[in-house]
Amino acid sequence: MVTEITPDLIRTHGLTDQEYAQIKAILGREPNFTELGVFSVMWSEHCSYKNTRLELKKFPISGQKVLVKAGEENAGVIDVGDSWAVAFKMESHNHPSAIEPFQGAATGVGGIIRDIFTMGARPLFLLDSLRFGPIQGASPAAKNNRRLFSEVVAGISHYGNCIGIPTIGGEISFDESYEGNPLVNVFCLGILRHEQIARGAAKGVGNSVFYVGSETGRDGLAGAAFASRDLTEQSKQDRPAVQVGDPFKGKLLLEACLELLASGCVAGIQDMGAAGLTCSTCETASRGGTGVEIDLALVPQRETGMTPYEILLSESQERMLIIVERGGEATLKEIFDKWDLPYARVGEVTCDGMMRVLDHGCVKVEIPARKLANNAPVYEREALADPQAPEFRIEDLPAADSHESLIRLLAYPTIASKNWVYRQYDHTVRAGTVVPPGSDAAVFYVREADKFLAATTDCNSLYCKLNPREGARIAVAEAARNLICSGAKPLAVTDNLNFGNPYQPKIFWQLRESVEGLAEACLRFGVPVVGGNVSLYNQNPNSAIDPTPTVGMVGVIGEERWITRQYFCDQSDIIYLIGPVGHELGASQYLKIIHGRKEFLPPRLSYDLELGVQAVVLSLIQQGLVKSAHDCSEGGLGVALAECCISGPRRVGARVDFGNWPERLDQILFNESQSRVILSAPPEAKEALEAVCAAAEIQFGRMGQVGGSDLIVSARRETLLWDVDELYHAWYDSIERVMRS
Amino acid sequence: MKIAVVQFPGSNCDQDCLRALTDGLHLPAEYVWHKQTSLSGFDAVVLPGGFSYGDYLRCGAIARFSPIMRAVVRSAKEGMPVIGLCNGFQILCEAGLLPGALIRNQSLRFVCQSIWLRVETGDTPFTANLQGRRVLKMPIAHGEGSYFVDERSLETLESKNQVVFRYVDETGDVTAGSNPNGSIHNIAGICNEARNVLGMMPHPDRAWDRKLGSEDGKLIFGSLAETLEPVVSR
Amino acid sequence: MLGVPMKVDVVVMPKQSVLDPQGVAVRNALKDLGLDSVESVRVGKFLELEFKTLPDEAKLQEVCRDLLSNPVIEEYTIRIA
Amino acid sequence: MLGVPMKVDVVVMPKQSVLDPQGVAVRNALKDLGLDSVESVRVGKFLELEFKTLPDEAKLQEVCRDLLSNPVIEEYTIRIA
Ligand SMILES: Nc1ncnc2c1ncn2[C@@H]1O[C@H](COP(=O)(O)OP(=O)(O)O)[C@@H](O)[C@H]1O
Ligand SMILES: [Mg+2]
Repeated sequence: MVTEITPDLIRTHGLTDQEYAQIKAILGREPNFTELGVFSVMWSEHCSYKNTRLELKKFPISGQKVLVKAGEENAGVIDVGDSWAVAFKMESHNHPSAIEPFQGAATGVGGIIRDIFTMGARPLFLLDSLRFGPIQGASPAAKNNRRLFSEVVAGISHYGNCIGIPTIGGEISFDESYEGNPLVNVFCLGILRHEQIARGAAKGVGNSVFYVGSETGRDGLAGAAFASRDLTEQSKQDRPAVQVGDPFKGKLLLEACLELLASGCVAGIQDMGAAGLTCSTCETASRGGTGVEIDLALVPQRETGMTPYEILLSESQERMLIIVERGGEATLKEIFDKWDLPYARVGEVTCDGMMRVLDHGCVKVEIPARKLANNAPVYEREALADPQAPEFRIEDLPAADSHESLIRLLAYPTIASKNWVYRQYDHTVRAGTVVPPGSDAAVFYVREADKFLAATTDCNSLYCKLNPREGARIAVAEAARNLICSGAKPLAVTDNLNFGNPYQPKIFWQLRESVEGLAEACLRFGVPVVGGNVSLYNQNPNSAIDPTPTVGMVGVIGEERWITRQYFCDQSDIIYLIGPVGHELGASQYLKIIHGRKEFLPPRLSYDLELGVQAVVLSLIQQGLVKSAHDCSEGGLGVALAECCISGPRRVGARVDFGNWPERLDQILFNESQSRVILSAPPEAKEALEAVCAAAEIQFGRMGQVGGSDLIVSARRETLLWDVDELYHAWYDSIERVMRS
Repeated sequence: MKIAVVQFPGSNCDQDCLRALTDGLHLPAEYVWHKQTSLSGFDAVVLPGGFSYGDYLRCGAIARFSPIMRAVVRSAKEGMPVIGLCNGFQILCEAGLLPGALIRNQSLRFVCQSIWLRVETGDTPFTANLQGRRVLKMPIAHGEGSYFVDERSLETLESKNQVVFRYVDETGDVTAGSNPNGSIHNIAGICNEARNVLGMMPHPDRAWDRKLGSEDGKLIFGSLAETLEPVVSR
Repeated sequence: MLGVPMKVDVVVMPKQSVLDPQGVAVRNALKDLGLDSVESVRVGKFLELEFKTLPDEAKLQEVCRDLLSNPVIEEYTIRIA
Repeated sequence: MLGVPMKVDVVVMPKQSVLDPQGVAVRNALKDLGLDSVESVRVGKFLELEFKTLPDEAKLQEVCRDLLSNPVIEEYTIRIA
């Protein structure tokens, strides 16, 4: 049966007339139905970045330590010294998680792990950056948000725990804009030696092409195209069969692939992620400058009666495409037999540059691979700037009870302890987690390389909503600050650009501003972007999500004794503030949560100040003058101080005095000005520490002392006192309480 | 002396166990693949944690039929020390080498955290160095770690001193709050009547390096090593 | 009938088109145990509900759809004993 | 009957004496949804096996006892369709 290509069919494949004309020009003829499907997924936003490619070019991607650049392969690779390297990347699974949160999140984890071991790296740890609608209250929306939240966490825990890769950090926040469109971004990092870098290229004409891993079914049919559209009620109806993750198979596949890579017979390897077999065949051929010919009849199949279209576009999980050097076939068979995994030789590398797909010997698809993979149309969308948010004025803000405000802020799920989440993640498997979730950055000891790595993900989307450029800059600064506070020197960045529909000029403007902000900040902080992901069309029926350009950053801690945690340790230690007391309340959590106002300009970042503060903090840590370091972010100094008292293994009080500082107390406590770090230091380090700060000409102040069982803050005539246990329970059990309701 | 670390498909603490033994305690240890049928040349066996066979059906239910398990059962009956950690404990119960079963945590959620553990008996090869109700610190990480056994067997376990570890608070007291999963009598680990087979949910394989926050796991592997090869002069 | 609890059984199975990795693992294990003739296994849930008085059919359907099963990947059947 | 797959259903339920926290959670959720008359819920497994040819009864019992259920905590019933 031949399906006629009608304008309607072209449109349902998400292709424009112009794009269709381009397809005809590439082929020199009309495509058939299967070819139309192939073009449709490869030229979808998800695979081709057609609306963002020009923007992504703005990122600084090179650096002395960059071994594989962003865009070259599945993930970037960066040198960490002594011939060791790390591969890391972040990827989103937002749309699948909106439809089926458990499996959507689980398969998101599986996908990013495959991206990392495809590079020849052994995956070491995961981070997850999540966004949901508000979870408090009895409304149906809140109930649904709780369900999405709890299922997403369960899905990540299911896959990550089972495959045995610890989830050691991440971030979560809650805001109305994510209602119905949660964000699930997962980061994975792996370790490898320089000579182990594997390539996703089909090298060597005549080499065998193997399909390995789970059998193909009709799962997630054309999920890439699906992720490139707005979410509507209709999505739930026309949803293709949901992909189900099998972490057990994922684990076997991981071990088998690493074993095969170690044998030295792999010429090229590529995971089958979005657009499955289609994407992996044409991309490997394109990268190798070769062609690939496969026969679908040879593909292991789970269901009967699948058409070539279905097999090519299926997004069944836990599958890889592997090209082996001649003579390596036996090794592959031996290893995959050992691991009881399906495999099949499905074709070979050719010299004609074509992606040729046969079905029982009959040609079904014949497309120039490079053109399919690289010549997708590139668009520059229209951008329309939002009017600038107004400046915040403290005079217009009625005073609120600061004592109660701090408790409410600490209990608000965005700020509250995330132990309800990370206790569900195995964060100690692989016996390398030195600083577990709960501090500014997670620290992992890479035993094979004898290296300490720190990693974090960050993005304040409220800032990005009110000023995307500034928000993006701050995301980079905050990530770097988190690493510095743990004792690490920032190394490189991966990002995940989560936005609404780019055809809306205001959204495209948000995206462009964010990219430029990220790019500029990465340049200033000296951290190249080694990879990332774009997720667009994050819309619910009402509106788009707040712009969320998530930053994942990795750093190296040179010596074990530099590892630093965020909480106060001992009575009588001196508390310092490095950086300004600050005053900027615009876009703060205080305004949002306590005053219900999601508005005004966010804080501004000064690179000079930020870099100065970070340099001093790192230097103080390295000189052994510091017992704890915590950066101020959401909730300002008040929340940060409280966290210093309550987030450690032993709660401890503190007495802090702002003297005659002129601002209102709520402004002192809850402003979110940037470039601030709270340190604690032993009394005997006082002189040395202050000398270092003075020499660096950096703003700093002695705020008070650790001790007692209360947090006491005074400024001018006012004094506030909180029982540390009360703060602790407000903060530690909050999410558990909300989820039980 | 040589210790076997069995690798089942889906084991994910096999590498941690091997490292704990070799890097942490400098003991000779090797992997044994689940399709192997013999343990000859080995003096003790570790069944590591993880999700053998994806933990599908029930934890340990499928792994228990792996070819190597016949050798494990045989060796255990002959008196070889066998220790099952986390998933390994579940496999030992499924295989009938230990009484009882591990069911879903009472919270219905996976739980990963650091816990305190009291050593209830020094009379096993794994706790010989741990006399006097020592309190140890170690991580747990499991979704199905709630130990269950019927009333009669429980009485036997207690009266024959087969409860080896209990969840306690930091001061060593058995409390409801220190029970992370709903285990009956706060049981965290048990041994068989012959005392050579031990199963425990906590992870000594993740507590053998100061960097990881605890080295207490070494005490267990260390006891085993000294039982196998008594240190004469010290 | 008063005082006798009413039983309702609900069977929740993964949809045919959806991958059931657990079923595959069990099938392989059965084959290894010598049951060569096993073709396929699917694993679902069996819920035994006991009521004082039987709820009405519509309500029962509603909770099966909204709570006891996940209609995206599962289907359910109700059996009133 | 050749060619038609033979179906066997196995229901595996937690024993009455074993705590079933999942059952309790489901019962509470049902009550929250307004099904006040629910007394108790137990959650078990439903396994749908398909065979080319039916294995003999003894073998079937054996795998149910040894693999598909754990007699310490569960009991099973076999239903041949
Ligand atoms: N936001 C981004 N920033 C930098 N690089 C990006 C970004 N998004 C995508 N890339 C790069 O583009 C390449 C293709 O990405 P992607 O299609 O997500 O890979 P995959 O095929 O594994 O899904 C990758 O190398 C990725 O790192
Ligand atoms: Mg990829």
